[in-house]
Amino acid sequence: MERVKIIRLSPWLVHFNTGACNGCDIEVLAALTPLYDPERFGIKLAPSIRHGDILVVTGAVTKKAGERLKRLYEQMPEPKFVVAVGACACSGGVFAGSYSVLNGADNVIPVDVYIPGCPPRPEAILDGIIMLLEKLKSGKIVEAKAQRG
Amino acid sequence: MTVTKIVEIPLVLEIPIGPQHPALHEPLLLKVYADGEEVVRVDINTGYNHRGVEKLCEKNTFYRDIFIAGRVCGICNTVHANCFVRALERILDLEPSPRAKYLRVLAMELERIHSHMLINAVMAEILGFDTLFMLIMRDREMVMKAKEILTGNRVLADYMIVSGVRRDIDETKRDRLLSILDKVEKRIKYYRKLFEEDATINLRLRDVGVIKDVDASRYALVGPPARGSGIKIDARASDKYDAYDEIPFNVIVRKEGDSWARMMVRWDEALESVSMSRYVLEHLPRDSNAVPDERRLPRRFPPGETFTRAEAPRGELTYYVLSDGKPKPYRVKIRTPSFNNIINGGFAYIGYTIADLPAILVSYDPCISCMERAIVIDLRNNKKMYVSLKDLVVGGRK
Amino acid sequence: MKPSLIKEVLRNLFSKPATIQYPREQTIIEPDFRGRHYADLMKCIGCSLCSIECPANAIKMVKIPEEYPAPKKNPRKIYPVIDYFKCVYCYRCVAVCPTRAYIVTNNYRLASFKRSTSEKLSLETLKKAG
Amino acid sequence: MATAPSLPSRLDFLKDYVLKTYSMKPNRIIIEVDSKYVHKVFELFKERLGFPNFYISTIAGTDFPKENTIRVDYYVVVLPEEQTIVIRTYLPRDEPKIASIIDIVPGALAGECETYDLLGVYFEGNRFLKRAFFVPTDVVEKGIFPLRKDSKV
Repeated sequence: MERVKIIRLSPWLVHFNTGACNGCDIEVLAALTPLYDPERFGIKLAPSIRHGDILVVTGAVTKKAGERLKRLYEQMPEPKFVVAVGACACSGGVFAGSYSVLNGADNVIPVDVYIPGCPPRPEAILDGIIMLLEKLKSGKIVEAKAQRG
Repeated sequence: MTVTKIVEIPLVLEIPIGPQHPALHEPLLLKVYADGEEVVRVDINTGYNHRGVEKLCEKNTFYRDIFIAGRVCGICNTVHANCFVRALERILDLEPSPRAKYLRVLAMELERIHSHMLINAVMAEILGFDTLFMLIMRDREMVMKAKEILTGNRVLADYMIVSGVRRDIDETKRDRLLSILDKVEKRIKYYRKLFEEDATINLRLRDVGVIKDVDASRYALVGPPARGSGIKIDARASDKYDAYDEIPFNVIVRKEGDSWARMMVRWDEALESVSMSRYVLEHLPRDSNAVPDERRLPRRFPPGETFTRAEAPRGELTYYVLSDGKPKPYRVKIRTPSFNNIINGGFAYIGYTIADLPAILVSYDPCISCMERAIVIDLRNNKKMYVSLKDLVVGGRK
Repeated sequence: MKPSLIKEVLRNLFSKPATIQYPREQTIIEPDFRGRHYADLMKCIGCSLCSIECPANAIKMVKIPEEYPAPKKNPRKIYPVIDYFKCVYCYRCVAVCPTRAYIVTNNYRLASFKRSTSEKLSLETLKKAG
Repeated sequence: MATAPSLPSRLDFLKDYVLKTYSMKPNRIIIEVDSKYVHKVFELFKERLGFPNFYISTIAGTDFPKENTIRVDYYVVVLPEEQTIVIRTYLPRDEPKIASIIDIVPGALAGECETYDLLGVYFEGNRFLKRAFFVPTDVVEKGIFPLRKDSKV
């Protein structure tokens, strides 16, 4: 599990929209632009899911996109972490209970950090990712991962 | 060993166009059939983003639907909410106060500025002009700040309510908004000049994805794609909802019909929106209360139907609301501008090269994303390949 | 090189970087930004209007625990608990509350590892009083 | 629904097919047409007005189980004054079938596909109709049209 500790120095993000209203997407995008500049933490947007370390999920996870999300998660190299951004990805938000929505990303894949808000501010998104990195440093999340199998 | 079955497959070449990409929004699958480099057919697969909003609206009460309508699209949320709220006002026969009307226009125009800046930034990135993307995004933050000052949130404003808006602005906020508008206007003028003169942008966008005016109306294109082709469709000018009858503005129409014209329409509209916002702030009526007490709004909705149009940043947005006197709407029909532009707009790709495809798609301002899942199938000059099923299976296992 | 380009380069060389050194340096948030909110139980009358009107069904009415003194004007002894994961921060509950019982903050730092609700924050308003 | 509004003079060519007209707030004119003639009406639109003088804004279907009908509204915007005209027709709920108009107005494609997928109105002659255009496959497999009032989704 040494690899986990190395990842925290420069995690690469992969962003996947599972049927969001774009509100969270443009905030994730805003979080990557010069005003907030996450490259200070080594955070970079990965071009492909196979290069990614952290999967940023936005959106209410529609049934069609849910299959894709699962496949993307399986394709990610270990160790992998998932950040759910926005009320929709956390629990379904206003769309919970609709016939084509799976009510949140954690019904499909295990989620490590939740960032609620509709949409969360770019600062909040950075906050969540930094929280994850801090936890990686302490090694707690690795134990939790191992327990979950 | 005898070959029992022959499967005929074209020479399939799968190329994901563009990387996975936070700049683009909703997921969509474009199946592009290419003959060599030339696009011959485009199939559009949708449904990755179908959240059943119309059914959800039928299940919830009118007032809850205002907030659900705002969440159909995050980028044009105030326009969605405004269109729905105006439909409810028609059913209830209510009229908002003049000050509320002006504030609604302000919120919608600020949204138009940020939406147009966003899509122009995305276009710059698609063309490989990353610096410009970052610069526009940096300056877009000023507009987001303006939205935050006005509505209390950066993106999802939740600003509209029946017979008014949900918060008012005072003098200090007004002055701050005005100073932000001054700064933004300078930058937009600079970017507009850049899009007009830059050699790379001109080479990539001029004469790409040309849509004739006849085609634009046949395929029911709305918004900047229609206005870029010389068709004057602007619900703001024709329906004169809210305060648009009192605020002077021009409808931008260009004749060229190519991707470049569509982007220029957006820059000109953004400038127009800046001057409209400034007009609103300078002429804000003081005599009336813009914020209704939400506890005292009418609870009962009489039966009735209404069809409202609004001009979203991407084009004409329509809401049809049918009430049968119950606390929940009987039918809500939402037609977003991208729905027409993307699904019907497949014809514009044909005859252009694969490399032009992202530029054309972005010039539509898609409310959809996932160029990363556009699959290119190469039907190169009718060359066919016959492969036995067995070979296929072995090939797959390697 | 065009002269306008040189001007641009020089201006950008000497201007301050646009980046905010978040989280070392806090960004300025509007005081009326719609952040985390919770019910003030000294004012709440347990009418559950906010729960009915919530577009995301994020508010659940819950019994006030025995060890807290429930105010007299709350006859049913229930109070709203907001699920911050479901909440869309539209502040419809704040606006419809007949007694204006919601306390609003501009706290936006809500990221967490597990589900968070307004239970603790709301009950603290009682503890202070009692 | 007060007094019946008169058709704009530009749309006089429709008068043979009009069953009745009434208005909808704010100033939309509804023209009720027999479902047999919808195709003919749009042919006339194309012939008399021609492109680019009108476009189909949207197609909205509504289910009325009590009357056992499905109502289909075609919202047509007439340019350049941008007057919205509603062509309204009723179909039997058991067998909602209507002639497709995409051969005349290809812009109706999006609306027809959506109405078929969500409400089950079959547009004859539209070969792009398919289920699961929007609706998730598990709903499609059960044969449910989600916007019908009796569907449980």
